[in-house]
Amino acid sequence: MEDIINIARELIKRDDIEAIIGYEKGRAPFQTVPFFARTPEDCDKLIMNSLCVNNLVSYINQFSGKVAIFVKPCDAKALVGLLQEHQIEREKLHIIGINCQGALNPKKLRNAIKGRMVKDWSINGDKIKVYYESGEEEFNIKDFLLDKCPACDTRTPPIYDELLGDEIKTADLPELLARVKELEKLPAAEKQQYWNEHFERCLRCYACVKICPLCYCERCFVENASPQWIDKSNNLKSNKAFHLIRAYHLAGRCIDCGECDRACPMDIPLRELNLKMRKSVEEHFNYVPGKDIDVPPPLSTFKKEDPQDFIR
Amino acid sequence: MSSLYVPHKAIIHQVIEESPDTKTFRFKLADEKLHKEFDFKPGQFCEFSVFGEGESTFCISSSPTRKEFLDCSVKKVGKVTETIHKLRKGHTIGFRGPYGNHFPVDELKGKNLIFVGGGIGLAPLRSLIQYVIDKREDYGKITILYGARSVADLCYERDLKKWYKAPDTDLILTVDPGGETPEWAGKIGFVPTILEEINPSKENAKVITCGPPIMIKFTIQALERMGFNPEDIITTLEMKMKCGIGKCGRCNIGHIYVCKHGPVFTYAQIKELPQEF
Amino acid sequence: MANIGVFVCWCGSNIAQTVDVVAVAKAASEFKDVVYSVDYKYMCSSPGQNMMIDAIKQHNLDGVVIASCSPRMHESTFRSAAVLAGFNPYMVEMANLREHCSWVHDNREEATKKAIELVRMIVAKVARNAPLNKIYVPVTKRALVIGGGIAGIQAALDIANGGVEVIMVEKEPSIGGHMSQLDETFPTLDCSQCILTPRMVEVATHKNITLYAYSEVDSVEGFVGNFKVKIKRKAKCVIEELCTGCGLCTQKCPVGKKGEVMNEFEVGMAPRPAIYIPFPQAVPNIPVIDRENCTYFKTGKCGVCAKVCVAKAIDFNQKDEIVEEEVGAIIVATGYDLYPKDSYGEYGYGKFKDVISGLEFERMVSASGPTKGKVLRPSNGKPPKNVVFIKCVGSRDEKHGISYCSKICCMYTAKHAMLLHHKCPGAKAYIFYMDIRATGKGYEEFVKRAMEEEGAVYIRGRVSRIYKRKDHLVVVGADTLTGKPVEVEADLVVLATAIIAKDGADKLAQILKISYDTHNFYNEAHPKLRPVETNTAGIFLAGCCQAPKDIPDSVSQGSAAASKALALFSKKELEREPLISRVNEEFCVGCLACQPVCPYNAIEEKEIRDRKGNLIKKVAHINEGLCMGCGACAVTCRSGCIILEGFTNNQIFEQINTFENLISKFEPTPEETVAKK
Amino acid sequence: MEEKSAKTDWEPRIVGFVCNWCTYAGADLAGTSRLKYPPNVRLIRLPCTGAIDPLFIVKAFQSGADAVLVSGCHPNDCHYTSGNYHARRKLTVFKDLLEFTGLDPKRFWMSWISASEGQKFASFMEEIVTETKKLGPLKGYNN
Amino acid sequence: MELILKKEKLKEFLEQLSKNYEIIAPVKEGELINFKSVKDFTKVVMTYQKSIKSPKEFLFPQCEELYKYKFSGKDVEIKPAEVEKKPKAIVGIHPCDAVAIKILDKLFGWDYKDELYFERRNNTLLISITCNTPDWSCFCTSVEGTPYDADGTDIHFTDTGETYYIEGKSEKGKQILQDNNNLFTEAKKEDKDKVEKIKKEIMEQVPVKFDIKKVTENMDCIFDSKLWDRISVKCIHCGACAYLCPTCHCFDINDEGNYEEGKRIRCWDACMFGHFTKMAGGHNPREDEKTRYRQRIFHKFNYYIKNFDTISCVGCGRCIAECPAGMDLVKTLQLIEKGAEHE
Ligand SMILES: Cc1cc2nc3c(=O)[nH]c(=O)nc-3n(C[C@H](O)[C@H](O)[C@H](O)COP(=O)(O)OP(=O)(O)OC[C@H]3O[C@@H](n4cnc5c(N)ncnc54)[C@H](O)[C@@H]3O)c2cc1C
Ligand SMILES: Cc1cc2nc3c(=O)[nH]c(=O)nc-3n(C[C@H](O)[C@H](O)[C@H](O)COP(=O)(O)OP(=O)(O)OC[C@H]3O[C@@H](n4cnc5c(N)ncnc54)[C@H](O)[C@@H]3O)c2cc1C
Ligand code: SF4
Ligand code: SF4
Ligand code: SF4
Ligand code: SF4
Ligand code: SF4
Ligand code: SF4
Repeated sequence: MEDIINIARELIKRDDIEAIIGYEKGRAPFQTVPFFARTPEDCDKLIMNSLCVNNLVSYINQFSGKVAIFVKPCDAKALVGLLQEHQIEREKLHIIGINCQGALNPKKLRNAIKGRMVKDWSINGDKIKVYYESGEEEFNIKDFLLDKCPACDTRTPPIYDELLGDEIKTADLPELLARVKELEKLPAAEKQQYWNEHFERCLRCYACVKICPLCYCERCFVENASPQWIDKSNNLKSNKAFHLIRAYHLAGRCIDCGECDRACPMDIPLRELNLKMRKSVEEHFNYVPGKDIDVPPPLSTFKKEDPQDFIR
Repeated sequence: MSSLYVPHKAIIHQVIEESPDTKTFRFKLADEKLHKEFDFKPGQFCEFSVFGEGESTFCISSSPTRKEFLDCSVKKVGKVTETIHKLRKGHTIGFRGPYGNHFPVDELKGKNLIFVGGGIGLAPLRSLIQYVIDKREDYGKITILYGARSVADLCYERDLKKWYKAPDTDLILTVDPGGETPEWAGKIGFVPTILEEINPSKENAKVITCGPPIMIKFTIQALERMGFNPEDIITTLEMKMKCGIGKCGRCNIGHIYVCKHGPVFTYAQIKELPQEF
Repeated sequence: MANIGVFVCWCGSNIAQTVDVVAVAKAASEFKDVVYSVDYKYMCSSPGQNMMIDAIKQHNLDGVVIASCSPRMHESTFRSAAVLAGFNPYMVEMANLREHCSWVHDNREEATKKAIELVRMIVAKVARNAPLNKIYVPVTKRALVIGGGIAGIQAALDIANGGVEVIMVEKEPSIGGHMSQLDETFPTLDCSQCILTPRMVEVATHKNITLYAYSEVDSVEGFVGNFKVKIKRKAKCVIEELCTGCGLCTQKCPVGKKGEVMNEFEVGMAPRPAIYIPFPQAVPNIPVIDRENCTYFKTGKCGVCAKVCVAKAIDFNQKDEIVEEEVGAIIVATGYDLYPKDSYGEYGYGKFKDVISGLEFERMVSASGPTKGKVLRPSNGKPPKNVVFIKCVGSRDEKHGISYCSKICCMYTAKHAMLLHHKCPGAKAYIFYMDIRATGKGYEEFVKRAMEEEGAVYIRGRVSRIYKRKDHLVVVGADTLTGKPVEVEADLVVLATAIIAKDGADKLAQILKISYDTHNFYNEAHPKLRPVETNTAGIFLAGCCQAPKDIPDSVSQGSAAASKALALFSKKELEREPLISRVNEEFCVGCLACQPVCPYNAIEEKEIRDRKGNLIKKVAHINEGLCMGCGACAVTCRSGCIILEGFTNNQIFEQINTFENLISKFEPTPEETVAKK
Repeated sequence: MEEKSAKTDWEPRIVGFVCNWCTYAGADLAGTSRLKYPPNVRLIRLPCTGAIDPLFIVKAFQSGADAVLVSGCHPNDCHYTSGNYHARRKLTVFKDLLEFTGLDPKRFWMSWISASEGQKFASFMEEIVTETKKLGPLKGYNN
Repeated sequence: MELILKKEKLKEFLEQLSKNYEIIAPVKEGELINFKSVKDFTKVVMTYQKSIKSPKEFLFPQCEELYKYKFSGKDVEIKPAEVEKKPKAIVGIHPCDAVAIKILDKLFGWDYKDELYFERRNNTLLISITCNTPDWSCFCTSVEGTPYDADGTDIHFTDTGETYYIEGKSEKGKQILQDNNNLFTEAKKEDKDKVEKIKKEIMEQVPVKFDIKKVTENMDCIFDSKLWDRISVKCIHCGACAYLCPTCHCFDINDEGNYEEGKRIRCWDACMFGHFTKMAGGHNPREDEKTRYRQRIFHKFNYYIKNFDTISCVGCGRCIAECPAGMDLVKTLQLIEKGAEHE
């Protein structure tokens, strides 16, 4: 903690750095929120821990000057994507990479404490300790990890200027695509029902789109009004069209930061769609997003020998 | 049921090409009785629908004193207006209104009126000018200053000719520098400049101005320099609108809803508003 | 909201027989926006066309649907007719009632129903059409020809004779290319130099041709009709205007006498000085100083040439120079290279002096060549008795060489066998071959002659090894016809090495932004229909840079490319269909996802700046001159910032949506059907 | 019994997005060759398969298509050299997504049909219609 | 009129009610609590923390048809939409959400009476319940509300453990209780005391976070404060806050359909979306997150007061709990409370 504050304080003193994008403590128990430090005093508020969930990358272009940014591996993968797609300039970034052992789901934690008033909490190894007004309780971090974390194979950011935290060793990762494979096995009708139920619930609030670091379009296709690409009506028909195209637009680009999933107030399992797209792109074109800045995204290129088994 | 939002059918009677991007649509409510009963005041607006495409807001540019038809002048700028421009005689449209406040026609009685219009901004003024000319004895001297980017962009040619001949009425036309043709006999220069040039008297006068935001801005500055009171400067405001009846929540400037409290405001009122329009 | 006219064609009985055209016209009259609907026997006939024209005027139409045959058949007919009527041709669309309906269905009721739907979908599309105007791109009437081999020469002369200025850029000190190295040519055995030299001279003297020899293309910008080319003129150190071409300097130059510098033209079989003219008939006939080998440049001392030159044409201080030219079309004719010497270890090429390449053999038999036309063994300068020719060296050999066939080796090997027979009477030619591919006019006969009249021995089989036995080379192979191993004791072995792409072909392609295949040969736009065009509009191909070929093919391609260029120049402005893509710059985020999908490199990055010149953002920009309207970019742009004119989403969505309507209109939904029962 | 008669009454609706140069021309050839196929298909002509947006496919299903076909030039034969390769990539992924969300794979077809393959076009239409009939009307897309 | 209903009798009560009403009640969907039209009353969850959406959508649906149109030639046929006729009973609504409906009434009744809304409104019975599980984001007490005072509802429940303590509020509500009096027992003094105690306890769980008077006073001079720049940066301008908010009411009107027929619909819109106020030609008076966030706050805590004499926030905390960017309305209001100078 001291570390990051010191680093930040040093950085902000530099003339060329306009702000430092990081996290501060939120009002709710276990809540951290994005924070933009612009003065040395601001820096004291900065925190960095396993409850820092937001992907901060989307905020970079809010600033005209150079910014320093704390990035977990997820965020860094998003950076790779954005650099690949010409959305940010590398020179305008100072990247402080953070080795990550998995982030925690604040909502799950909040549910676990059943409304008790939390005074403070601390993380020690694989345990999180919560101090109540009276008494304390310990939880296993493992039980509160965000869905994306257990199977994550990138524990060090693929891109950074300086790196913080100990190297993290991971072994025996559970399979990332297990859930996708499970869903794939369902009969078509059940798949349809599963998704229709979810799609029907969608509010079309676009929190999923707006939070996604790779959904940077100035005008999302859903906002395309002449002609209207997707009806504004919130019904299964247009919600489904929205979800199919959203997922497709992220095929080969979604870096599985899970932000859409987290942002969705209606608990729609967007990540399952994204992972299906990831699987598809990897299987067919042997491409995994968020790794290489210099290759074009897979749906902007082709190989003559691409598979075409289903084509007649 | 949902009569608030359900438009009346109206039939296009005539389409007049005013300028390369503006057309006036002359229409009549399909229901004769309704059309006869229909009443409005200069400055009020309506919601004009093309079914399948949507609704758009336009002021009624004809005067309530001439009831046979209603006019809306439409500039082609976006989705709905583009389709409106494809309409021909005989097409059916939807019409809701009238909405909003209006020019203070009673307050203006006995005053000298100075109209300053630019481009399509003459549309709302046209309603009032026609009204005032039709009730000529109620009002004082009329000065109309109208400008457009180029000669081709001047709207309402037929009206301009009539106003030119109207009693105790001055009509000054101007085009932006470079917009003139060899035959152009009017003035050349931006509206605010010409306004200062003709320097109308502020005695017992009210100015009613309407046009593109940038013109309004400089016109008002000019008027202030010329010593007009903010209360005596009347203009209209434009914000995006959907419902036209103060519900859909986008046309507010501060707590003022352009669709309900406006679109007509005095400069004095506008000065009180947050500068967010 | 439009006024649409629908014209239903009977096509004699072709449509009317299966489709109730009257019913179609009647149904169409009830569609939204349709103000006029009629059926007629032959819409494409001139009364039919006039009917359309009259209706356009009479009914004030702004959209026309011709429901007849395939648009691939008559779209242009009706669009041209519309133009005559002063009507925007892009407001005319066709519904295909013949090929896609009446001819493929039997049931009159069903076909009629389908026909009505087809018309309805097109009516909906037309309602969303927008009038479009042809795009005109100005054309600079000058051509650039890169490469002065026979293909380039042919193209340049054709264009120049067509009255258009040509800039020719040749990398070497002289034009002529490989053909100038050949002796006699198959299948007629006429002398290569004799037919080539006059053409070379013509290039040099043609008033419409500017020749930049010893030069290379440095950069190319712009697009069809409007290329800006930078050409690097390498310093010759000889002032062209002063040089008389006397050649004294080349004789006096002390370099090369000991064979330390070999003549490229002679394929390394003869030395050359540092100041040289590659061959006597060179065009331009002006020497160049090879600065790498010149003593003056190496040591700062010498300058013999300068001393002997009476014309005072030597200038050691000359610098490489960049000239800029504007051209409207570019013809690439950069030719080929041969498979490198050292690649065939087992044949001893480079190891045994008496193993030579076909091109070396050409030089040997050439009267002007290093041996003055005598076939001599390089090892001892004596005429050979047995000569083995090995074909497909490198070619058709995916393992060691290249997969393709070099196309000309069969022929020139046969030629070589004959030439050997002529020039070295008594010598015997053995030819190891895999197949004989002699597909040109008179080619088969030519090969036959080599076998039957000129005594060449053809052995079908691959050579596995060559080794030296005393003074001779032993060629070991297998005769695949007899299945027996063969051994030939040879005095000379000539390898028909594969033709490969010119060294640096890929770099040039990148400069030109044209595509090339895995072998670095340039890609034609269409393998059958557009063999001399590239995918980049205004850039054409000729000769071996596209694929191995012989002289007649190279020449015809040169002429073909010239005719393409001349066609381009035939109008003041290039007229292009407006059915191309446009970028909505307001919303483009400059992700450039669209850029790599464009097969024509039509998309570039554009900076948008405010009035003060500050960069606001970068967006994609589509070059009107290059876009062919394939629509790939439009689909790639996630935010829908690219609009493909003529096939806009607005139009396609409406076509699709109409489909929905059709269901409610013409057929109860499945549920309703069930409910009724 | 009821069910069955209802089903025979129902005719599948099929939308085909085809490129102008190959499949549209192939369909033309089927016509000029007077080959017969069921009348259930409506073709929408586009310049190239590369110009087919996945949203078209979704919209087609939502507008009541029971099956959708995308067809264009064979690999290497694209009029614009590479449109079909791009389409192949995009639609490979999109097809996976459609299936993942519960669309029967037999409702989305893609093929390469050249201008000379009138016969292939006709028999392919025949096949699609037969297969779609087996599946019955598409539900869950349209509401 | 105070009654007691045994919890196991709730189902019976709802069944009775469902004879005349469509029952809208909170049910569990995955992890979420959501108001749904229910037929299986065992699914109803009366005691819950916070429903993800407020039940406003049953009066003002997210998307509703205004009318249908159909072309024939140049003429159009218009068919105005009709509202479902069957009365609805919204059961288990928390007091904050109930108050929100009163707030919406004002807007929809402003000069032009929105028939679609009021048709439903007048046909809807509100049965509220004391919210006894407020969470960290709740702040109804700071905006003059309470977790138990359900002004404007017809019947009010309080969960006392084994039973519901029921108050008849409106005449309509009292009548319904009367009609079903076989299900209830009369509340006794100790029941009343127990309820009072519960209410007091809950009040303590929702401490007042700011002085709303001070906030609204300060609003008038804070419009141009730099504060907005600072706090709005985080906002990603999605529609989550507006769509979940029980008092947000902005909507969009659109035509949907195909070439020949279709319908005009209105559907929720959010002032946080960029295109909300973007005008033809590209001008947007509220083009960045700052102006849009400010609009949202001003609309609720200033403009609404000026037009309708009430703030339009009920402190339900949804916008805080669900904001993916961690925007915190309470923090914003606390800053405003401190005044502009504090920045
Ligand atoms: C009170 C008032 C009077 C007006 N009078 C006239 C007039 O007489 N003549 C004229 O040409 N224009 C007038 N306008 C502007 C006109 O409403 C817009 O140009 C028009 O709505 C743009 O519609 P669109 O669909 O073509 O644009 P799009 O950009 O496609 O907009 C889509 C929708 O957004 C809304 N919208 C967008 N811009 C505006 C805007 N500037 N004002 C209101 N709503 C908007 C409309 O509902 C419109 O249908 C007036 C605006 C107002 C507020
Ligand atoms: C041994 C042998 C014998 C042959 N015999 C016959 C025969 O008998 N009959 C027959 O029909 N064909 C014969 N051929 C084939 C013949 O050589 C070719 O068909 C012909 O030369 C092709 O001409 P071209 O203009 O395409 O290429 P080239 O002759 O290779 O000419 C290309 C020219 O472009 C120049 N160049 C290359 N790159 C650049 C650059 N970047 N910038 C500027 N200039 C550049 C080169 O210097 C050269 O001058 C024979 C080939 C070989 C190898
Ligand atoms: S965040 Fe959830 S509810 Fe909102 S639009 Fe996305 S999927 Fe729908
Ligand atoms: S789609 Fe979701 S998981 Fe993928 S990058 Fe966007 S926010 Fe992250
Ligand atoms: S339409 Fe095709 S050719 Fe034109 S810019 Fe787009 S991808 Fe290139
Ligand atoms: S894909 Fe679209 S947004 Fe991206 S650069 Fe191209 S046109 Fe612009
Ligand atoms: S405040 Fe939060 S929920 Fe509301 S728009 Fe901003 S990010 Fe979305
Ligand atoms: S503004 Fe937030 S706290 Fe207030 S009522 Fe709306 S959602 Fe609830």
